Amino acid sequence: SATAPPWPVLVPAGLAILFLALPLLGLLVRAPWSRFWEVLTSPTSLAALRLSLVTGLASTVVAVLLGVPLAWLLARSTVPGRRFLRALVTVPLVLPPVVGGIALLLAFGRRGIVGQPLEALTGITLPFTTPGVVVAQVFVAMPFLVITVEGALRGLDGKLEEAAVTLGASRVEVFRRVTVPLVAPSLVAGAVLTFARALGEFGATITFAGNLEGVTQTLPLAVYTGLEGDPSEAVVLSLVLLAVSVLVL
Amino acid sequence: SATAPPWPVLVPAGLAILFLALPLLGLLVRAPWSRFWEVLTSPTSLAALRLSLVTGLASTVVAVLLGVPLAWLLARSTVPGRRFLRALVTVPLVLPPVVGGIALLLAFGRRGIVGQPLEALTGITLPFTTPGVVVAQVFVAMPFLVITVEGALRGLDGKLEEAAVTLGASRVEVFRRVTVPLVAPSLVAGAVLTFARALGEFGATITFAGNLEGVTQTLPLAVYTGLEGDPSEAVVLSLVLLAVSVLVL
Amino acid sequence: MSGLSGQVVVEQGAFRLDVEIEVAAGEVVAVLGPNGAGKSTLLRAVAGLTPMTGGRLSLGTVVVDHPAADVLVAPGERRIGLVFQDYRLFPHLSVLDNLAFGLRSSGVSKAESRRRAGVWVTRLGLDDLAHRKPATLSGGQAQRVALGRALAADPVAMLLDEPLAALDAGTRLDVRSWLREHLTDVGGPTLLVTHDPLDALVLADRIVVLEGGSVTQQGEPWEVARRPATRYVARLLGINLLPGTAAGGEVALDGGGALHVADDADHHGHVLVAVRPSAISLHAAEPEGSARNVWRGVVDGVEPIGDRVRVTVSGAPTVIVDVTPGAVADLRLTRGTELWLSAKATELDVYPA
Amino acid sequence: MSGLSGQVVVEQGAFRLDVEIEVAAGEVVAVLGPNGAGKSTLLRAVAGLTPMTGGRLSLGTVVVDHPAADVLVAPGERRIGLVFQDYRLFPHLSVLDNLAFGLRSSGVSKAESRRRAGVWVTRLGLDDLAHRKPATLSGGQAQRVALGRALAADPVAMLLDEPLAALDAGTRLDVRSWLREHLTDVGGPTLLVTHDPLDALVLADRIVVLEGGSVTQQGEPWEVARRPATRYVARLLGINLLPGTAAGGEVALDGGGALHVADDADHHGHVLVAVRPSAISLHAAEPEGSARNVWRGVVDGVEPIGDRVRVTVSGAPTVIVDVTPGAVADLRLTRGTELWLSAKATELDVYPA
Repeated sequence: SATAPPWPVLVPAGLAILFLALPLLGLLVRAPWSRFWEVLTSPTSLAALRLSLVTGLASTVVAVLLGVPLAWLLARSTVPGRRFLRALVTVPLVLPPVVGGIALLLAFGRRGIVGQPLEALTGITLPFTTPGVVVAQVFVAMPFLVITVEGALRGLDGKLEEAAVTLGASRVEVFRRVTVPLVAPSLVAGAVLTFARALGEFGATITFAGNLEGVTQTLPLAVYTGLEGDPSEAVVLSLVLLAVSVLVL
Repeated sequence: SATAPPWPVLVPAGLAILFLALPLLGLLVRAPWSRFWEVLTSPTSLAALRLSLVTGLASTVVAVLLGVPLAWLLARSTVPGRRFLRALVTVPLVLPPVVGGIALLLAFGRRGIVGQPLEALTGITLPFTTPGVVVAQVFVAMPFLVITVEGALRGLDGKLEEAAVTLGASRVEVFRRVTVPLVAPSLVAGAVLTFARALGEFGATITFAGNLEGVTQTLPLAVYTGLEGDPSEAVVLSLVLLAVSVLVL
Repeated sequence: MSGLSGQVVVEQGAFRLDVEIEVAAGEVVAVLGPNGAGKSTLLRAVAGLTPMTGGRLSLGTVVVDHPAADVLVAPGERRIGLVFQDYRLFPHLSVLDNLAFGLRSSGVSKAESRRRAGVWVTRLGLDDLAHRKPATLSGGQAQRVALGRALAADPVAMLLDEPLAALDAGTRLDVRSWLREHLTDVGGPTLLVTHDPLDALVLADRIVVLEGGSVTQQGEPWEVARRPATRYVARLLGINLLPGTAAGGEVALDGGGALHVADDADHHGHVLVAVRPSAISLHAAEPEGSARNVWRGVVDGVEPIGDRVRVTVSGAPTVIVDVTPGAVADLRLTRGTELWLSAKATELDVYPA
Repeated sequence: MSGLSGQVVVEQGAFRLDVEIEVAAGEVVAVLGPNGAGKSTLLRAVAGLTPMTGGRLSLGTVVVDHPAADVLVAPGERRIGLVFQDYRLFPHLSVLDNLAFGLRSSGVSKAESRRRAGVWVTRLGLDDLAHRKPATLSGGQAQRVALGRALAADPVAMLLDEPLAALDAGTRLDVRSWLREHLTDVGGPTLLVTHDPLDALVLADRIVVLEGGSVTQQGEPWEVARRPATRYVARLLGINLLPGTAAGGEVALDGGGALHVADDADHHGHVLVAVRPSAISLHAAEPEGSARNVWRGVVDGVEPIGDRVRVTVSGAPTVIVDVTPGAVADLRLTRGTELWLSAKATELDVYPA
């Protein structure tokens, strides 16, 4: 079934390839390679890099702490409404991130259904703070972790744990010596995916947490802001994000 | 293997569920239901709705025209470097859209590697124009179409076409009466996915095409802008986008 | 070491398993039965993975499950070795560490458990595999490691759940020979669940046939193979089993028709007649000769079985007949072909039902 | 209608198919062979889906492929009906429209092609399925529709590519009977590719055995079944085939050992001896009796085949022997068991190699 393609296929396909390749080529060609290190270590860039690293890691940790138990619940238990829960987990995957940001404001904003009582009781507010960035990233990125780990747990299906029990292992031993080692590779893969998605987060962050240098201006926001100020900064930081994306692939 | 979950699982899993559910609940609870229609038909909203519909449909059409031949190339031909081409198609899926926007600027912007000669020769510029919105949306959304259709074409594998040939059908008849009807469902699914992704596009659009009401301000941009102006508009348009997302699920 | 004995009762919805079981130390008992007969449930109940709902089960002098007295010993504390059909080796551990798993679980140090596992590796002839991961093993190797893992944990009884079912034909042969050799390493009682009669015939000292949750026949292998008591066993062994009523050297079959039997023993009342499919001949026309049983039939099915072709012929009685491929070509056998059947009285095995 | 004849040569890399083929109108020829023998390549070459690299093929008086003369008729213009192992029904069309596809392709109007397809639906007994989509059909139904689709296009020849291979045992039986009935609807030559000897024995007028791209035996079904010419056919039919040199009522076997043969015909020179596995007996001790051929052996394999157990015994000669499950239990047959074999001279079939 493999045949040489005729021109009515080759021409539009070639256009499509050019269209997808040229922007990446542009990024590589127009990068200020001679000033790369200088631009990368400018105060604004460094602040954005540091903030992205810190919030990205924090989001990944939160996603793991909350997401792994949720994955367990979806994969292993008989909780009612599991189908609904699974749909709930996938909504952030298809929801435009800006809408996610608005939704987060309505829930955790100063006048949100949770944020208002939270501020009244504790004085804590989330929007336009670094923790707010983490909230936005977790909302958008956690589903990747949940879905990956849930898949691994389903694949595990309890048979190996059962074998371990017949060999005399206690519940704690089974968890430590069988379950954890088996899920570890998927957990790492899910965490990497989550970290990458958190790093690239833009819409929900700018909507929920704003764009304050050093506080909520992560890499993608710095790229966006750099456009109006120092375009070479935008290009350099874009390359950093492109490199992360390609590494994750 | 289905067991009642212990509390060290239930508590964080419950927090995760609340965290994902509350924003959506907030959106539904805080929506100005009484003024819904009024807000939806305000000039700014209507302009954004109209623009999103037009650019979304245009992007889908362009993605189909360019993406289907590319999918064919990837699925059926023996072009060298297919692995590289397939990687190229998946990059926009993992690339932060803001970076995609920067890359588009460097390729098709007024000083881009293609945009500069284009303007010099024809006077046409893409950034900050409605066609620019389409360019941004196609870059981000076309991979969904390519991947869906490529999968369908691979599944087809030429066996049914061969059967049709032995029954005396000509090349044109085989294409019209066998290939097209068989790929149609996947093509529709891919187009719906592409349309949904184009509708939600924010980062690449605001970076490459800016945020001009009536020209490049699509729904997600109007949501973002509405935050500072009329928050109820942001909420109403968010609900429209949420509805589209849930429908696509 | 001492035996396994008791009555196992498990009720799951509409299904009820109720089996008296008695396996002496060193004895291998095969539980043979169709899917859904409760074979695996029996095994899981003995292992403690599925609690019994009735009865009482002892391992040596220890009662391990007795619902009425609220006694239930956890699976990990029974020290019963279980070999699963799907191996269930730990993919993240080497073969050596898989073998050491049971010892580690019983509190033996890492070094010591590895040393002891190494002894088993050598005893079972797995030296070449010791440092490989399960994913790199063939099915046959994996099942040998799985048996080794169970043996290395020093079990008081062994349970094997269709240990050869997932293996291809050639490998099954190797592992069966290997099992036959190494099941003697088990000092305690061994229970082997299978649906392959050959496993039971070759590996077991005694066969228990389980159907629909109950034991329908038990005995030594040769006994079960020659004189099947139920339709299931007969079909499994490919023997025609015809129930009927005997009187005066003739058996009136329950399904219609009658057969002359030559047995010297005087049979009376309800009997079973076993006829091997190769003991029946097919003829295009009415045969003349010494065969005392001749009847007509219509071909209902034709299937190849190794070098023979199995033909199902409807008639009184309806039987399966094995013929050579040459006969298929000569008689042009296909569904609907009408023909004559004959069987010598001396080829019929008659015994009380 | 007229026949299919010529020489088919296809070279694909290191593989070379070179077959003289001759099928008369109305004749069914089965091509029997192992995987990779070139069966499907032959079929695809005849259908025109794989162009020949040499030889010359005629369909009636028309030359459809002749590389030397640069003649190649496209598959769609040969009007050859092809039935695939995997059915290849069009999933978006109803059964009726699948049957009408070939007529539509030859320019018949939609209404008229449906009407004519309807005639076939009735003739083939598919009325209940006419308006269903292929996805809702069972494998057996799908294969019947596939044959109907090919027949409805009014082909001058029919090619069937392992039409029963994808079906389960029960369905295979039904479809085989159905095929036997409806292959007579084909007026032209029919070529049936299969690796199941039973298909060839039941459906074909003549069998062509293809191995490694060449024909190694051909003849009528009974002939091939009784006197296999190659190791492949013998193994397929489960017959022991022992080549050797005959002289004075004895055959010195190429693989070691010798057999007394009782054939009245005086055999000399290179011969083949065919022995059915059930014609050989196994004994724990040296047998006394009428069998003139007695030798020692060691069990190498034990596998169940229907109601029999197939035992491979190494010796001179090495043979496969079929015994009852009872014998397996009695002799405790497993790999390594030493025993005696015997075969009566009258059970040996001797013929020139």
